[in-house]
Amino acid sequence: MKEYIYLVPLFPLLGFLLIGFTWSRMPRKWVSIIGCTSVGLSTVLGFGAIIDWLLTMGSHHPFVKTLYVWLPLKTAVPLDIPFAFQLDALSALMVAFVTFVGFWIHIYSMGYMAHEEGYNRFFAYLNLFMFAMLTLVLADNFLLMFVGWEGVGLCSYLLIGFYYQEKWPADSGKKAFIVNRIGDFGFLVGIFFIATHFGTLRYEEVFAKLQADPGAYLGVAGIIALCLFVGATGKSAQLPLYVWLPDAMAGPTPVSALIHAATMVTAGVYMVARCNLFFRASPTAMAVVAVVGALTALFAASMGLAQTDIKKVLAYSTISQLGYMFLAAGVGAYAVAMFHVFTHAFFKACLFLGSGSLIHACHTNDIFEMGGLKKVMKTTHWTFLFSTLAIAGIPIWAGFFSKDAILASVFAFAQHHHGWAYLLYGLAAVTAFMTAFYMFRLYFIVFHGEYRGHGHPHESPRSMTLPLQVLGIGSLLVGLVGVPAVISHLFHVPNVIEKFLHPLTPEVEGLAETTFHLSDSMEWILIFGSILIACGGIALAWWLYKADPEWKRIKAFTAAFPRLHKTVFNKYYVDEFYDATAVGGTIKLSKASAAFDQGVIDGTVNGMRHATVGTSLLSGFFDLRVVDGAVNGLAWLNKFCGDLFRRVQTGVVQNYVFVFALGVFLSLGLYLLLK
Amino acid sequence: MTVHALFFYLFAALALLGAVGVVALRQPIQGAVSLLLTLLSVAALFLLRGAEFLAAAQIVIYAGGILAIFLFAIMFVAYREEEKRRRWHPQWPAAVVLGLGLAATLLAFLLRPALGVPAGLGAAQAAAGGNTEALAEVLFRTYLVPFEVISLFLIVAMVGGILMASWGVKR
Amino acid sequence: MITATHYLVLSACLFGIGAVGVMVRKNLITLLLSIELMLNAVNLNLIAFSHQWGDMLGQVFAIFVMAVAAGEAAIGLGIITAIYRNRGTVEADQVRGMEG
Amino acid sequence: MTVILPAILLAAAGLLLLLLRLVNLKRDGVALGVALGGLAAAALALALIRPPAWGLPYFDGTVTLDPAGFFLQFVVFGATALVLLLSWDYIREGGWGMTEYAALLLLATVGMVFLIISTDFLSLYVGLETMALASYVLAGYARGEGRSFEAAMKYFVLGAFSSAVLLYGISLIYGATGTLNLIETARLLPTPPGKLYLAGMVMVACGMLFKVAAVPFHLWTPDVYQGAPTPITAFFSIGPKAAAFAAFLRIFSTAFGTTAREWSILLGLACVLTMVAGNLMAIVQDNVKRMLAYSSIGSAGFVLLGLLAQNTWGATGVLYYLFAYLFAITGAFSVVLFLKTKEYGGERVDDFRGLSRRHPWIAFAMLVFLLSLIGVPGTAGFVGKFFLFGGAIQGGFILPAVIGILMSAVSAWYFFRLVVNMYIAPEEPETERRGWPVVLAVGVCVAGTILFGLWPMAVTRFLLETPLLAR
Repeated sequence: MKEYIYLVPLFPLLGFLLIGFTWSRMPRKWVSIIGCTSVGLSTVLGFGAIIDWLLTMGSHHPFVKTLYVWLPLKTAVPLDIPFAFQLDALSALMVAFVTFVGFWIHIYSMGYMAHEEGYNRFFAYLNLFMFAMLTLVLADNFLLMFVGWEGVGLCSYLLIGFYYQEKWPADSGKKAFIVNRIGDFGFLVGIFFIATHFGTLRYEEVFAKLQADPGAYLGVAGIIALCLFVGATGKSAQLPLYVWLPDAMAGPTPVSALIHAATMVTAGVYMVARCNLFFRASPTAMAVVAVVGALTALFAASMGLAQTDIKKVLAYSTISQLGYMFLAAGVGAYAVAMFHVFTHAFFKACLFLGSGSLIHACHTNDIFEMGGLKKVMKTTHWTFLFSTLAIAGIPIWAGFFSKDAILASVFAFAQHHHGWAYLLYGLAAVTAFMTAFYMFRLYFIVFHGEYRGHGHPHESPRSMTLPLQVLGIGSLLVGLVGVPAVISHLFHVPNVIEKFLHPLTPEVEGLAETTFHLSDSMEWILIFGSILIACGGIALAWWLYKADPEWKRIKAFTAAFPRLHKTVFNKYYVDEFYDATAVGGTIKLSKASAAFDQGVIDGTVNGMRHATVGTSLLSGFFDLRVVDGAVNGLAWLNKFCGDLFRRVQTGVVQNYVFVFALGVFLSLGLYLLLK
Repeated sequence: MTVHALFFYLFAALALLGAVGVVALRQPIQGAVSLLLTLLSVAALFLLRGAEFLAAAQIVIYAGGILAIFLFAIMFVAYREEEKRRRWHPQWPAAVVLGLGLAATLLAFLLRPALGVPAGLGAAQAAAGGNTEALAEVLFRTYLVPFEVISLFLIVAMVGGILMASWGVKR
Repeated sequence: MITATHYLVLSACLFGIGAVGVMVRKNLITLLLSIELMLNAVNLNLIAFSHQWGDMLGQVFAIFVMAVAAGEAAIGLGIITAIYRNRGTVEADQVRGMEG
Repeated sequence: MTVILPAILLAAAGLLLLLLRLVNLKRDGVALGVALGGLAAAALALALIRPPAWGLPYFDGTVTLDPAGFFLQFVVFGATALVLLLSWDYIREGGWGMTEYAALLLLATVGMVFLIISTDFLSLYVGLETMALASYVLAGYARGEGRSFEAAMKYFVLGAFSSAVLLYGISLIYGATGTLNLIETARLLPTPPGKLYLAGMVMVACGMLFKVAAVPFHLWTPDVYQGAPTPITAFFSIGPKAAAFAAFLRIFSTAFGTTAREWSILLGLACVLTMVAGNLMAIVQDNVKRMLAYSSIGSAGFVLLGLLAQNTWGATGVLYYLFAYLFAITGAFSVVLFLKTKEYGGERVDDFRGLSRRHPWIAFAMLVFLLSLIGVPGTAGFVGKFFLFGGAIQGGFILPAVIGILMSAVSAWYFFRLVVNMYIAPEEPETERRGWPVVLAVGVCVAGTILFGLWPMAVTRFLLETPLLAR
């Protein structure tokens, strides 16, 4: 069955082609069937292939299925880049949850999008996205990964701009695309460095060379790692390229759940984990990853504190959780990072789908126009509560295990290696507190108290609640695959995920290590510490929003610090800063170069004629017209100004010749100076 | 100073004079006559370098052919309105500076080229039996293909010239 | 003794004057005449080098340059005629519908 | 003889068309048929030339057919054929007559062929001038449209000036080496290079940079591209450019190959300037033809990267990128033509509004072309850029390569303005149906872009495994 691994991305592609190229002629029922079946088939096939691979080869040996040779790098044949898919521990994990969560989100979309225009287009894009995402994770070389990488970016762009009648989604789509391109630029530079220094782009070959002689690549590995990390910050919305993700919420909610929470945004973490050998070769790169991750986590969480749009709260929490993952990767705990990717996919997808259900019912995104929904929307309520508990880090829910593992890894890293990492631990702990607080703030505001909106909210249709139930139960259970060491000793349950992902991070002499051990007592202390932090956050939310139905306390607080609230609410004005600098700067630059082309050169030319009286007089001697003009002083001045103004917009062939000759002159002069 | 040098300086001066005339004189027709002066001087300079055929071609093709087309065109389009307008583009001071600069930089490169004693054309021409014969040898043996292509080029020029001149009627 | 350098100096001057003509003359016909000046400068070079190296390559090239000059003149004057008929002018800076 | 047989066939077809015009047989269909037939015959003749004939000097070394020349000839044949298809509606609507038009296109192609296969400055120059002269006329072909004449005039004045500069450079190179043959030049170049050579090299470089529209010799491009008839704009953006790059590669890699250290300073500067200015200028344009003109300036900068690199990847990149560019840019212009309803229809960015609703297939095709121009993987453009950037990094030109990658990210910005208009804007009234040749051209371009993006092997293998340039 593993032989058919290539069908896993292929099915959604077929779905896309079928739906996409019949345009709007295919009836909705067929679209739903094709759209969901294609992903369903890849889910079944994906799981089948993984099981088959585990049974026949074991998780230590990657399985590669080559379709055809894509691109040669050298004239020698073995160094060709194939169009090939690779099944190993990392890609198996990704395939498993991408197809599973993706399938349920497709089901959900049937209900959510039922009354929307462009139903076919939506499913076509969604299927195309699944194809790109699965290509990304299954690729056996960097170039193919880049195909998927660009593909998911394109789909994300198309889906964010789905409601194209409105200006905001269209702009947000463009923002997402451009910010992602900046990240991709880093990734691409990294790929070129790999190609030039290793002569190949296949994971197996690149990493084999690196493992065989890490010393030879120490310098370049750091540069490559940083380039790749730039790509990761773009795709996974880390500082400073996170700005596109909150705006991406303009897309339909299932898209936010699938692309901007569960799958695409974690591609950066996946890539860093995939390339862990590069990062481990450079302590600087690792430190950069860890610090960026920790700062993003804290920064985004603090921005989530004051948002009123339910999807924006979730968006900032996604950024913050992604920061956590990078923090884990930065301290070398790649398996832990992937574990959090895994659990996060479930509870964050569930949260987004839940918010979609709420929006569907209340027709608003504003949490202050919801409230008291606990009674009317029972399924949505309990699934939302489950996933909120998971993200807050309450024991036995999935988020607790992965988050605790991250905190423990950071602590252990600080203890064993670098004392400064205690600071990161502190940041992560504060973030955990904030997360618990703002998530329960959301929960209390939306589900408790009185209903503050208009209309009559009702529970969503079955096709929407079923995925909620599945993912809700998932966010309760999936954490059990990665229990902490102490508990694993106590109850004799193995830490499945760590074992499974072990081949991902081979121990290599000269590269940073990836596993740390804490004493049992220390681990217990940390576990209780993180539970305490989570409970503290929840308690504060309860005290401010549940125990105080009039919200007097929080109102008094914002009244006391208006500026702080405003700053946080406006997301620290980062968008405004970018608009003023980067975006504005580029436009200005291009305008300036346009002006240079048309104006400055010509202006200089004319300036030389007009600016100096001497030249003007000289030209007057030769030119009757100017002498005439000079007699009528005013008329001349008038014409001169008009002339100059007109000249700024050139189009005159002599100016072009002039610039040409100037180019020749300067080029000759350059060589005259050099010699 | 030999006679050879005297002739060189004379014709060089005339060529430059003609060139300045092309750029500076008001009427295109004056410019064309000025160019004729340059062309003839250059033909003379060709002779001084032993390129008899080229000198003849210069007079026949350039002075006879090309310049005739120019005069024709001048008669046709540009005779009347010229006097009222300024003849130079406003960028002219800068352009003159640049042109002088260009010539100066070129001279800086060309003044002391690492060239040895000139070989002269004696040997090559003697082998073929004269200037024209030597030229034909190279032209029709080595450069046969470009020679054929240049005939296509002239066809394009002819067809294109006729086409363009026949268009442009205001719609 | 007249050397190749003399010719080079003359040709550089002619080339420069021709370039100035292209840059400053508004009348398209005079502009073309200036281009002919530049081509003559090239021919002077070729002849001088031909003499220097003692081969006929430069002279052959010069013939081709003349042929090309003839062709260019034909096309150029065709374009000028067309523009004159279309716009009623032969001044280069009057012909500017596109810019920016 | 066999080596120039394709050119002979093309010239024969061109002359036949002129003859048809003389006997007043002016059927457009016949003209298109003869022209396409001539191209097909030429392509066939070329394809039948077997490797033993490759790389050998013919006609006293004036022409040589090497793998690069072999490959690029197909590119220019393809360009001419596609442009002929594109022109069908355009020329007929103008009532301008296909016969002379097709003849001029074919003769321009003959010029390009000689530009591509020449290994001698003289034949290279003659080819260049033939191509250029036909181009001037073609730029002015939309008679009655003032801006078309204006384009012809600007192109002509600057072209003549640049060829004078180029010639001056060639004469100096001749003075420095005593030969006109490119391969001989490489052998006879004095070391260290003298002043005569340096001045000649700089002026040849300036002349060639003009032909490929590199900054600061690019000023003619936007005006000419905007003013010329749209099919001819498509032609200019790939045909003459590909041929000029072939000559560029031949002159600088072969003839001046030993002095790469000297010229890489100048070309490196031009390359960076071109990439930056071209792509930035494209952002502020509202006219699609002008935007594509600036983007093609930027693309010339990318190709120059490959030239700078002076290695296998770089040369492969130059050829493959031009190949991919053929499909992408011709396709993009054919979509612009597809939208031409009234005077300048399809030229404003706004004309693309709601295209995905009106003509979903055409919109999809345009998306594919734009993705290829941006260099998104899966399209042929990506493969080309991959080799260009990779080659530059390998050759040690890291800064230019990084700037290039960044600029190719910037290109997404302005291209996506079109995409946004196609997919995300409200729809506008229906356009009329177009003839089959345009649709066929769009189809071929889409197929080529996707096919050679997903299966570049056949071509890249050929390019990587043979020594591309005759030495």
